Amino acid sequence: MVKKQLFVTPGRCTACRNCEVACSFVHTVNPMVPAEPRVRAYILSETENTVNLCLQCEEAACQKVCPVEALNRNERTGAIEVDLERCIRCMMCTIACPFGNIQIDVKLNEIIKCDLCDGDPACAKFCPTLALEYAETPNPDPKPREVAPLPPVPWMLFSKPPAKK
Amino acid sequence: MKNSKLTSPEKLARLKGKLLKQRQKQRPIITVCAGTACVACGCVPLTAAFREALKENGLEDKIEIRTTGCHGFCERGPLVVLQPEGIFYQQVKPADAKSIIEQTIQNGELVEKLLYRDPQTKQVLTHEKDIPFYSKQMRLIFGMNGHMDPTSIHDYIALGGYAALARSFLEMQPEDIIEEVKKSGLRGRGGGGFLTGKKWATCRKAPGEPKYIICNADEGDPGAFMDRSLLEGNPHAVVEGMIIGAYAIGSHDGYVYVRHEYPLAVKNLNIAIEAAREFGLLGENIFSSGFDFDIKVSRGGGAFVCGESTALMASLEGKIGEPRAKYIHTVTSGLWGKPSTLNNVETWANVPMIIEKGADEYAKVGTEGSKGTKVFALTGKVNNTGLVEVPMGMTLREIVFDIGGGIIENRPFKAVQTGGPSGGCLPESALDMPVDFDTLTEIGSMMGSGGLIVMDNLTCMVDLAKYFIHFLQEESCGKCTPCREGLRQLHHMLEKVTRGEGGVEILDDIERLCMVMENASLCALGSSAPNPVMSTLKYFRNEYLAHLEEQRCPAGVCKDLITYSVIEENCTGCVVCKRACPVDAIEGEKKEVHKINSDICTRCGICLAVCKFDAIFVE
Amino acid sequence: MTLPQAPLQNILDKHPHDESSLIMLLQDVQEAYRYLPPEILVEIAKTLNVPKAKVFGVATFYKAFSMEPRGETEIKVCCGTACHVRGSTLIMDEFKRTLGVEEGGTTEDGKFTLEAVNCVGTCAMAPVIVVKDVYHGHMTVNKLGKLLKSLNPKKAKTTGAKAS
Amino acid sequence: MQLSIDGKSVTAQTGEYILQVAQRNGIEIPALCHHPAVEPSGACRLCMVEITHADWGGWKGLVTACLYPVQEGLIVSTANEKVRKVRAGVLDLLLARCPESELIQNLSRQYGIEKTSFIPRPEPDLCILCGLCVRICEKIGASAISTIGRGIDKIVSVPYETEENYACIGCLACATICPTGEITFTQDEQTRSIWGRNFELVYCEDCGIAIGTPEQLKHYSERSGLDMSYFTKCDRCRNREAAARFARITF
Repeated sequence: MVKKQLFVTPGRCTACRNCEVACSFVHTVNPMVPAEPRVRAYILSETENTVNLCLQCEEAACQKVCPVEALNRNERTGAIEVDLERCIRCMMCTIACPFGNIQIDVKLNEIIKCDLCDGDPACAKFCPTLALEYAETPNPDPKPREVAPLPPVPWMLFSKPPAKK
Repeated sequence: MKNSKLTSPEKLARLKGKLLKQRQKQRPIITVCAGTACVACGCVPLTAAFREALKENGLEDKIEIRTTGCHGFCERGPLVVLQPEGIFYQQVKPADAKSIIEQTIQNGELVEKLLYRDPQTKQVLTHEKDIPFYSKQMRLIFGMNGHMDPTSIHDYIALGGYAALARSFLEMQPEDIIEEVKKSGLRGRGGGGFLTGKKWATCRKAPGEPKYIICNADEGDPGAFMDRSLLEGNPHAVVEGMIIGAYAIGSHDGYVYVRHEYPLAVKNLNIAIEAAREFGLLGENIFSSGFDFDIKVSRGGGAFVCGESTALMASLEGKIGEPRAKYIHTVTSGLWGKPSTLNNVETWANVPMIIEKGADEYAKVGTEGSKGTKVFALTGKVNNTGLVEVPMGMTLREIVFDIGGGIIENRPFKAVQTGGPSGGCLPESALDMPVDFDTLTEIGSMMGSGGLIVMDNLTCMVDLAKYFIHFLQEESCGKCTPCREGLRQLHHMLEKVTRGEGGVEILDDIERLCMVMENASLCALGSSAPNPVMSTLKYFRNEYLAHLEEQRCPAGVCKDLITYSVIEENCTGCVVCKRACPVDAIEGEKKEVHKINSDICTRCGICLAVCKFDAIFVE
Repeated sequence: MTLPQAPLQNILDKHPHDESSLIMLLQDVQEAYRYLPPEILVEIAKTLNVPKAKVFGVATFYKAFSMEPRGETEIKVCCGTACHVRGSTLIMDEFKRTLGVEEGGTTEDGKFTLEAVNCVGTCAMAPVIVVKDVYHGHMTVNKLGKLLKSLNPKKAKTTGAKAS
Repeated sequence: MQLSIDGKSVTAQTGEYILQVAQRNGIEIPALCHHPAVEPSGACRLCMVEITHADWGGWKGLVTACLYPVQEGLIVSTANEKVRKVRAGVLDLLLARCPESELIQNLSRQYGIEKTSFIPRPEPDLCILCGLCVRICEKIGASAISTIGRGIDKIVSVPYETEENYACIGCLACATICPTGEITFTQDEQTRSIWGRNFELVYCEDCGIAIGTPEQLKHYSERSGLDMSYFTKCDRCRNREAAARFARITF
């Protein structure tokens, strides 16, 4: 069986930030302390948008640099997951990842990265344009689709999309 | 020495025959004990004096001088035994050498003043075998000591040494050896009393290579020195035991971890190992069997806790000597995580005897659960201090009174401390108990490595418990909480008791703390640390109560509870005490009766120590 | 202070260069230099490829080692059980007083180091002290004075038993 | 394999320890010297539990959960009276050692101890000698700290080191793992200080926030085999930069 993968097609991204909200939502444990999203949407120019999230590299720098074997691949989903019990917050993984896709959630003092939502990534589910899709092969001709409405997320009001650089 | 390698058991037997013939020719022999205690008493100049005297009389070639390992009767050193008659001279001074040679050797007359006089019967005894100290013993392990020069492998072989090794290589499979050791019922002499054969069997079966053989010679228990004397006096027995063990278990690397304070033991052991290598008994292809084994000697760094097997192994690895949990046994994962068999010196020394005599013969000695003999270091307030080897099951009374000759100056017996700092103090009521592993554990003490420290009425049991706790506090590695913090607090508490403070309630606190330490400590040092306190509390509670309720130290030891005074009738006014007093607390001119000013007196005890007229009174 | 290099090199050559040699190496250094000079510990750490912190940990864990120079003459007072019950405390106190140092201390002139040791294994002659590897059994306060005098005639005159 | 913890039947793998299995099943056992990142050591003795087995003929014993390997049919009690008594005793001793530690105070309170019944240590610090800092430093590969001395005088320290001969890389792992907050550090815009030594800082090439000490980054580069160029920027800057690169990749 071909494994499902998370495909990113930057050209389809509208930087609507549904993915960020969905990600934050599924990873929040305490509603008073919302989790930082593991995926980031960027507006690069008038016409260019994209999302960035962990590529689950085969030879991952984060894994190589971790001194306490706190980053391990989940063989079922293929995601590299953080063992927060083992992690000593040395932050070296966050520095070593060439894509900046492993970060620290300062509020929670937790290292965060995409864990593919244990095989059912919320970002892809809520992406209206299939810029993110979780499938065996990418859909060649996507039409914008209806996605389930996201619950109200008041904290989004206080953060602006990152400005282009 | 050319081609001295003993490539086969037959060659060993031939060499033995040759050596025996030589030995018969060379009689008589003057044996001088050169154990550490006798060295301390001056046996080295004595030996030189003997050589000198022999020369003077032109006897150098006719008489042999043999410096041997410890004979055990350290109290009376330096010891000289004339063989073959077995004439026993004690406390021999270099000046006596000449008279011994001229009177005894040349004319067959005894030197009366050097003979042993029994302190009880006042009888003068000529021969070693007649002296009660020796006659009540059963010297299976130590017997050889008096007959051989520990630095001579020839002596050892002549006395039948390495025959057991030859037998095990020639006639036995490794499994047979283990079976034999199992059948003998030999239990570890280091303290735990674990069945040696069972240990070997598990180690042999444990997966993992290489396997290690370790000899624990880190004899840390204060008041125990049998391992030292064995290594000093008969190192080959230990080496032979280890080779047999290695062959049985399938190990090629052996280690001996010797205590830092035992330089002579290290020296003699190294000489023995070197000789064994030269004779092909260590190294590659022993007895042409294809089996390789060698031994390294490692000196300890001075830490009591390294007598604990896992701490010892850490130390061998070059690490801090901290123990680790033994939920996975060292026979499975020991030195460098490999299967390791660790036995102490005396245990290894028992092995050749078991193989040579056979398990059935060996097991005839001892009690149901404890077979063979045990060497005890009999010390303290007893007349005949020294090393004594007795069959398991002998009573403490026989050891202390018959062999030990009773208490110094016939004072009343109070207690005997067995098993070192982890053991317990036993009262008079326990004197008729047979000494073996199980009985001692039952009555709240333990065999330990075999120290027996005898105490009389001048020993304060609270002070003694405090002494042990202080010792352990100094020696605790500090890794785990209950041991490190518990000993600190227990010491505080006992100090309070020796000051008469804290009320009777403090005893409950002490007992509660002991319970925590016993149950929660990481290694045996911590979990058995309460033993001296618990056993003295059990058997000598009245002494604790005297301190706490009456502010009185019955033995006159605890400084805060005693006063020094002068017995006027006895004082001659010699001013010796006055001069010695470090704080000028003694008043009185020459020829006047002195007086101790108890406000200044620090109760240091010097006046008592220097007074020749028994005029100082402690209360 | 520059330290003589020669003994160190000899010592290093004597043992295999791995962690298990550490304690033996330190023992030889202690013997040659009478303490463990920090620069030598650093050298040993490098040679054996063992972290310095570990070398220091080991050096401070075992009693045989000293981080301060020890006196020319080491006086070891046995405080084993047998010696204790036969009065070693008194001997120890007397040494402390006459030498003017605490347990483990070294006299100002660097002549003596006073040390308490736990059982030297000659309990039969308790109480025992060991001076320059010579055992003195059945110690008494009187014998102690004489012994000190023989070891250091000058000092003993000024600091007799009366010294504070 | 199956074993029972406080009457609950739980599943475990060979090679696991009781504590691991209990924690996974939501059974709380206090442990101070335990951290999954390092080998268990059994120093604090707080995770004592009582074990027995149907085949042991009624024998019961107290063991440390962090080090006792699970076995089929093991019966574990983590909170019976004996266990609580021993733990209370250990906490009482720790409270005497570190009367000012909030962590120990809180734990002690759970065992009914408000104040230690022993004599508090004079001039106490917060160090309970759990050894986590030493073990994590070794694990990271710096081995800059060690226990010094033994017994009641034991402390954790750096050996005296010279400027050119320093093993600490200033990574702060020891301070992070320390359960009581005894190991402290300071950091301002220019320097990070720990164990009495000041470290320079390396800053993100783009945004300029501090990302570590030169020694730390070098050590991590060496031990991971990653080139030093991996250690030049902060995560956020990298993330943005990478996003821009990805946008221009056509699949």
